Amino acid sequence: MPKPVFNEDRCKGCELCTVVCPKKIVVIANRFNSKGYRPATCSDESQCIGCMMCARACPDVVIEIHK
Amino acid sequence: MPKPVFNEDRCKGCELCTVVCPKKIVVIANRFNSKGYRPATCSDESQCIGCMMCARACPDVVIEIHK
Amino acid sequence: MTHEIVMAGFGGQGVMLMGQLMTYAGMLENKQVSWMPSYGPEMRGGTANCSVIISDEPIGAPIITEPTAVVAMNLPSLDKFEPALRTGGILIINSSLIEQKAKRSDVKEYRVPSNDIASELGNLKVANMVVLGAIIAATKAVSQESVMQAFAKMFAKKPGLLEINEKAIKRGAALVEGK
Amino acid sequence: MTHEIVMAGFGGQGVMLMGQLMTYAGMLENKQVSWMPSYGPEMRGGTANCSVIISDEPIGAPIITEPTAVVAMNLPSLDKFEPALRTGGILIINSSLIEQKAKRSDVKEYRVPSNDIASELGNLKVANMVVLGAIIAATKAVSQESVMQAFAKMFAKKPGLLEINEKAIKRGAALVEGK
Amino acid sequence: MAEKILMKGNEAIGEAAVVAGCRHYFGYPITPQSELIEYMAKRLPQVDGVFLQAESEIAAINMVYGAAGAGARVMTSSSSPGISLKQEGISYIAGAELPCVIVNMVRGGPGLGSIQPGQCDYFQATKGGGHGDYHNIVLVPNSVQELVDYTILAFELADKYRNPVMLLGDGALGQMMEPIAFPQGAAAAPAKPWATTGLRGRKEPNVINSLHIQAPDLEKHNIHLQAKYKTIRENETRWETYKTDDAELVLVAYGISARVALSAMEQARAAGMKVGLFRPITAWPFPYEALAPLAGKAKAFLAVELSAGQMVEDVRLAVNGASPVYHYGRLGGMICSPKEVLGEVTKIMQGKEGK
Amino acid sequence: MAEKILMKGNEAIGEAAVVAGCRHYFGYPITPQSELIEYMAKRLPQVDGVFLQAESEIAAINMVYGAAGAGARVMTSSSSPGISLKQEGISYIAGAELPCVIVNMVRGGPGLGSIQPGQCDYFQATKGGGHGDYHNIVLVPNSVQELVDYTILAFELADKYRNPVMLLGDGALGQMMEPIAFPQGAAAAPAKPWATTGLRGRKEPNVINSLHIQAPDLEKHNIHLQAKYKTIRENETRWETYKTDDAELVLVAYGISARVALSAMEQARAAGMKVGLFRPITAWPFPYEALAPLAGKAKAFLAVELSAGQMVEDVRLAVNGASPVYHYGRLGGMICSPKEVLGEVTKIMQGKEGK
Amino acid sequence: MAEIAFARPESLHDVPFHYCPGCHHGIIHRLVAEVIDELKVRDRTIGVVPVGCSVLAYNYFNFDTQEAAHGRAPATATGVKRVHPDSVVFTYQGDGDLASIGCAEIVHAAARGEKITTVFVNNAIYGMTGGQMAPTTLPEQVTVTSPYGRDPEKVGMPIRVCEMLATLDGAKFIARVAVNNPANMAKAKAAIKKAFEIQMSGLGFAIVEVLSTCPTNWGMTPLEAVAWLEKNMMPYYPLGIFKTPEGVAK
Amino acid sequence: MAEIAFARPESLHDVPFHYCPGCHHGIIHRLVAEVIDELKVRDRTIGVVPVGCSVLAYNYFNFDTQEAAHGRAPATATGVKRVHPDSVVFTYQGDGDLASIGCAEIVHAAARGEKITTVFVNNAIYGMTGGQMAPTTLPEQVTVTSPYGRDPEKVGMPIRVCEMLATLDGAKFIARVAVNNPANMAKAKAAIKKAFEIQMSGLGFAIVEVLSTCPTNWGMTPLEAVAWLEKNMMPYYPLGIFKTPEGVAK
Ligand SMILES: Cc1ncc(C[n+]2csc(CCOP(=O)(O)OP(=O)(O)O)c2C)c(N)n1
Ligand SMILES: Cc1ncc(C[n+]2csc(CCOP(=O)(O)OP(=O)(O)O)c2C)c(N)n1
Ligand code: SF4
Ligand code: SF4
Ligand code: SF4
Ligand code: SF4
Ligand code: SF4
Ligand code: SF4
Ligand SMILES: [Mg+2]
Ligand SMILES: [Mg+2]
Repeated sequence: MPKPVFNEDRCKGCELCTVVCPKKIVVIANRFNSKGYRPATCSDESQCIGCMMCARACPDVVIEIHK
Repeated sequence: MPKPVFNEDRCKGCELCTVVCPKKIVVIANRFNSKGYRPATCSDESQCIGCMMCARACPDVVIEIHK
Repeated sequence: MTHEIVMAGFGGQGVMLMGQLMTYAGMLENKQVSWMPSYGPEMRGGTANCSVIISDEPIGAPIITEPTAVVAMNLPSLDKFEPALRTGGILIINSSLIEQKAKRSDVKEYRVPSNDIASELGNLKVANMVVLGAIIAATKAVSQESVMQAFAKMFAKKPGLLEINEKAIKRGAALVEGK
Repeated sequence: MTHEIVMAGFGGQGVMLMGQLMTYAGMLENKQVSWMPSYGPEMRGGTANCSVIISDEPIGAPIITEPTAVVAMNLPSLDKFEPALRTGGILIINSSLIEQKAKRSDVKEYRVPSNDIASELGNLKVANMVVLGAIIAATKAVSQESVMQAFAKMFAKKPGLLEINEKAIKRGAALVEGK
Repeated sequence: MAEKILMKGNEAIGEAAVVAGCRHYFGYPITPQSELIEYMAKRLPQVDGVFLQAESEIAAINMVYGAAGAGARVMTSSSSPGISLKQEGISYIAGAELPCVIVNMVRGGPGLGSIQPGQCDYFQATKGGGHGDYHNIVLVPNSVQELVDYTILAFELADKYRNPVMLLGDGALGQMMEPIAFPQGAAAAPAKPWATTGLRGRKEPNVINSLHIQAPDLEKHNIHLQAKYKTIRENETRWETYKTDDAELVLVAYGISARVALSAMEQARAAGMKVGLFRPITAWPFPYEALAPLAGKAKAFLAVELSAGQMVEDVRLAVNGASPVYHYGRLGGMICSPKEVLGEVTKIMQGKEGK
Repeated sequence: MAEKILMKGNEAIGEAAVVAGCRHYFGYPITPQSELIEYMAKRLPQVDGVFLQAESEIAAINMVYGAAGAGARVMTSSSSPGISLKQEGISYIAGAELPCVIVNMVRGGPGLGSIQPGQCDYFQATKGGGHGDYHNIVLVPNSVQELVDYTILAFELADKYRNPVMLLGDGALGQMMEPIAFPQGAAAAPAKPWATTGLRGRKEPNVINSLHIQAPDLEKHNIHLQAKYKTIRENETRWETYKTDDAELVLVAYGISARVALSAMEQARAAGMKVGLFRPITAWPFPYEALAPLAGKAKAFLAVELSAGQMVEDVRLAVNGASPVYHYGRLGGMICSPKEVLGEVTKIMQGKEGK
Repeated sequence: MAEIAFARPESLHDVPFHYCPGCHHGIIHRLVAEVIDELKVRDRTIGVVPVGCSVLAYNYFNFDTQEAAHGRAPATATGVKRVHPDSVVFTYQGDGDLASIGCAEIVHAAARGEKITTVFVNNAIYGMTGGQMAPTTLPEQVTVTSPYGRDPEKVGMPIRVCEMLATLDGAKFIARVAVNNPANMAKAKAAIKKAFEIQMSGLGFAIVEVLSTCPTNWGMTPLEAVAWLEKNMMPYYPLGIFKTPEGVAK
Repeated sequence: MAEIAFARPESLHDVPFHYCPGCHHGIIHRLVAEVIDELKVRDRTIGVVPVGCSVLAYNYFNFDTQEAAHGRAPATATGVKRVHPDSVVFTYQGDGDLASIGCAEIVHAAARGEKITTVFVNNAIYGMTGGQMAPTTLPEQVTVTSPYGRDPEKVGMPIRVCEMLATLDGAKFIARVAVNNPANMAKAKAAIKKAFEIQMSGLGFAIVEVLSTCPTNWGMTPLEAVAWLEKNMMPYYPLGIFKTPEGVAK
């Protein structure tokens, strides 16, 4: 099963990944990371199709796609 | 009668004026001016039609056309 | 009396403005004042701090090596400036982002959950004002009134901002004053 | 013995080459030599001159303020350098272009109609070589043979030039030597 | 003097320029002087002035050349690397004797360096910089109020002597805020009959130029320039002394360092040490004649500057061997603290030499 | 040493660079150094080298930065206005510690000035110039043979210290011809493990850089630079003395002026005056320590230079008040003659002071 | 262990970027790094980075780099390439760096047909120094040095760099791309790859202009910035391939 | 006394030019002076002259002038024009000055639509400094810095300045002319006049490139030089109007 893996402390909460996910499962979490940003996260890994859109859209190389 | 008047000591003998005269009456003289150049001169003023070609072609504003 | 206050945090946390408001207030109170910024290299996410001096004497060096008070809006700032604080000095910690406690026991520590309070007030951006309220209450370098006057002057074109900012400042002050 | 020779004329009259050949010849004779040019601002039509020193002693300043010999290829050069010439010095005047006579009576004047001679020889460009012949004959700073050797080296790729230039040099020398 | 206001140093320079009648600014952004160019962008249109962001520092200084030659009161500003790029232009301006004001808010060098404050362009401003024998008048203010006052003076001196004037500050002065007051009204620019305005009825064309193709002409021009520099030296050298009368050790410092040195001096005095401060206000002309007599009285001098040792050479030239001259500096954007300076002072006073 | 040949100074530099193993040249034409760029254009292709005429002096110096950072022995050359344009780049090169050779054939300034020889860029070369605390090593040859020898040395020093080396000549030296000989064979460049060659199997990337965004880092880097400069000062200061042992008056002069001064000295000696000559061969580091002891012996010093007074400041710093230091200069492209200098010497020896 | 389908390219060090949230510099860095990985030239690549927000790019790229002076990256890269003709040399430059102060250097690198590749990040503003006007700033756009909006009457219309450089023979590949959505990111990467291939085949100069956001100085959220880019920049700066040796039109 | 049909224009001082025999600079000076006379703007003209053979042009033009630094004439002219917007400001620049070191300045003056006129004398060489290669030097052309002939493989093809500047909106009038024969001289003068008129009507930047000879550094007689220009320069640098507000094509 594909899944997005977030290097959460690198996330800057920019939301660019959230709009490209065809499944709309990349969302901003309601917490702060150590840098003071609300990080992106996956709301439902089971739906992930491994399209890598989110990873490609991320300016901070936060996301790996594991298969 | 039109005629070309040469400010001879300004002439640098470049010959540019000689090739544009429709009457071929602008020629290089066989003497040196004070700068050491052989100056242009008019071989036959009577033939001059006052077309001003020679004056326009001269880079050193040597020639006036008097009418 | 000379207050030498360092305010530090991430770029974007509004520490510069805090310092400017306090400096402005000092000027309005006819004190000698200076404000000096120090930016990290980054536009965002980097550290930024400013040095505020409010004094009854003419000010020599505008830089501060042994602050009488330190405001730390994030952890790196705490780590950086706590050691320099004078004995008996005031340390304001933004406890919303910093779990760590003061390591020094010879200083007065105030923990201000500024992001949380700002969140409560409905505008995350006023977190710095909460802290500003706290630092003026703790140092008494300038009065709250002067700060509000300074705010009114600096944001003369945006009077709408006054209310929420005043609220934030009051909340911060209240926290320090134990109200 | 130190020869300090200034050669001057219009740009394009070949004074630089004259000087270089003489300097080269001096070097071939194992003398101390230096050559220094001075250009006017213009590419053409301006004045240019060079200073040649040929000496048995090491050369200090490569510039010349009181020449032992002057070559004037045009009138402005004569006007400029005649006054500086040492008493007893040698003055070579290109009489093809300069009607004026030397004003000083304490110098040795040689009048060389170099353009005319060059014309005669069938190549206006060798006027400078005529003068070169004259100056080496007059100063004896270097031998004609050394100059021809220098010429052969500098124009190693154009041996065809040798003959006419040698002729010109000889004509100039002959003029001075009264032959 | 009007009501006090709180302003950043860079912005204060901008407003002072406007007060001085400057209506033309050409510049290029660089930290830590960008507040100045931004202030001018906003302010000049309000007074019908011309603000233009040039494509580079080089274009900016040559626009200044053109505008100054056309008769305007004109300013440009930058920080270290940008000022290096302007050196050819500055030499041209000096050669053509054009009045203008150039601001350098120095940062740590060399190269790209850092964006923190430095005083390591002293040599560039006062000695070298561009090519040829020329001088900028170099003013070195030490507070935001002085930035205001000396910006205005800079325009006056520039016009008076037809010479570029450099305001040499640093990132700290440029970005700090202090209460200031502006003088009322503008100092009027003198008539500039030499300016290229178009003939407009004048008979002889005006030419703005630094070329003198014949060396004797250029020498003559240089002699004229040197005579002018002599006049400036005689009339415009500025400095301040603090408690030097009885000082055994004289600190010499300018700009932001002078403030640090002043604090250190006060602390030293409080500790019973007879320390004074000599503060050049013009770095060129350097106040040699004012500093020299102190050498007879003081036992030693300590130059304090944010550099590896630049102004200290001028101090040595002034003192001319009469007393030892020490140097204390921080480098690369670091500012020294009064405490550090006090440490040096103490060492010297106790006979343990400084560097 | 091979057979003597007669060569122009500028061309001799070019050939010496080739002998020294320089295979990359980037430059822009300007009088009076164009013979050098033209020589390189012709010569480098013959030895499989790279000659590139840059679009400007600024591009040229930044090409030099790139090539030096890539590990090449590289050279550029210009004259005064062009060298001013290179100041930012030179500061970057010094900051990034890149070895390269920069030739300045000085002409009369300021501004466009004249194309005749000058020595008025001494300050620029040795003190100011670019921004920040850095130094070029500055070699000041005085004959065509020395142009050859010191060009070769310049490349060696540049590589040895990873530092820009400036060959400071003047239009006269560049354009005059003298017999010279070239040493056989080339001095080999050292390994440059720091160069950006592409990784080529190396693990850690190399970075060429002058940015140290944190001031403490930049200070550390500056302290390192200053330590290097100290080593250079100790090991590479060069000078020559002529008859200074019994001299009552010591002339101090470099480059073309030193030759004039030498002639003047000989004439003065011939007239029975005890005159000597001190000739710096490195203008930075200036031979302070070598000159200072002479101050104990000589009654006076006379700096002779083609400027309004630049090197004389270094002479004053060296002499440090021990004897009077006079200055004689010509300006704007004029060369002084031995006779003029002799006149100054005579005045001083007779107690009628110079300037 | 799970197979990793998408991971950081080898040509990027594993350190966080200092860029602002949502800044496109990060994406563009990654695309360059991916291309270098794919072309297998990391071992002989030398990057030349500019003065601009990407001034610290030498901390991110995992191959040799040089930090150039502001605007002079093409000259620096020329120096590098002429010393190591077999290396792969690229410049990474912002719009202030390339189109303003460095205008002469890029024009001449292109004119010379210098065998280097340029990645040109056009964000219509000076990011690093706090949002001043760039030569590519759009008409009416407010910046700190055009506080009343860019006035074309006083400072002219923005420069279209690709169109200008396309007039030079030495420029062999010229493309303008954007990274505003996944499709365009793919095209951007392809263009960057092509630009490196052109260099490697010795044809001449190649440049890829990447339209990019600066949320911070535009005063927008990253998503607003993307929308602004699409609405305002794309019409003035049309995407496409302006020049390619294959003669493919845009 | 006879009527004088052709005489020195008032805008030219009555002093000899320092130019070499047959150098076209003299003709171009005269055309500029004639245009200024005819437009009756001598009284408010400010010329900005370059570093190049025409460095002494301030001695020839009979109106106010400034001598700019090498390549920076457009910046200097910008400074002048912004101080005196009602004046008529032009730069007179060689190809080394304008296309090489001054490339950024001319591009940006054009991009800004600076209300100045540029007379650009392209003689395919650096005249003043003794015949070095210019950005406009032709392929294979031998100069003292391209002693084996300009090699496009190493230094690229010559820059066509008009074509490049035509991509910039602010450039409102762009023409290339020559003064190789009387007919072309007339066209050249008309173009220069137009370029001044464009400025005076406030439309923007205008430039006229004049193909020109340098007999001295080309190593030819003046007449040979004209023939060489016709044979070699004209095919690479086509004459014509590249841009005009009237929309006239070339
Ligand atoms: C010579 C010089 N001038 C100015 C600067 C200041 N400076 C640094 S980055 C920059 C502009 C950056 O803008 P851009 O190139 O568009 O890059 P971005 O930050 O937008 O990516 C400027 C003006 C400098 N470092 N050096
Ligand atoms: C900064 C600087 N670099 C170089 C020079 C030397 N220089 C003077 S004129 C010139 C080139 C002239 O060529 P061009 O512009 O084509 O004019 P032309 O003489 O051919 O008319 C150069 C390189 C200079 N004066 N200043
Ligand atoms: S890989 Fe595709 S489907 Fe999975 S989270 Fe990312 S964008 Fe969504
Ligand atoms: S794109 Fe990257 S940095 Fe932005 S929110 Fe998503 S994971 Fe975080
Ligand atoms: S005016 Fe015409 S006809 Fe008369 S001489 Fe001149 S060119 Fe010949
Ligand atoms: S064109 Fe002029 S300079 Fe040339 S030969 Fe004729 S008159 Fe003389
Ligand atoms: S300032 Fe702009 S360009 Fe720079 S990092 Fe931030 S968003 Fe990116
Ligand atoms: S060198 Fe060439 S351009 Fe210069 S004046 Fe002579 S012919 Fe004309
Ligand atoms: Mg940008
Ligand atoms: Mg030319």
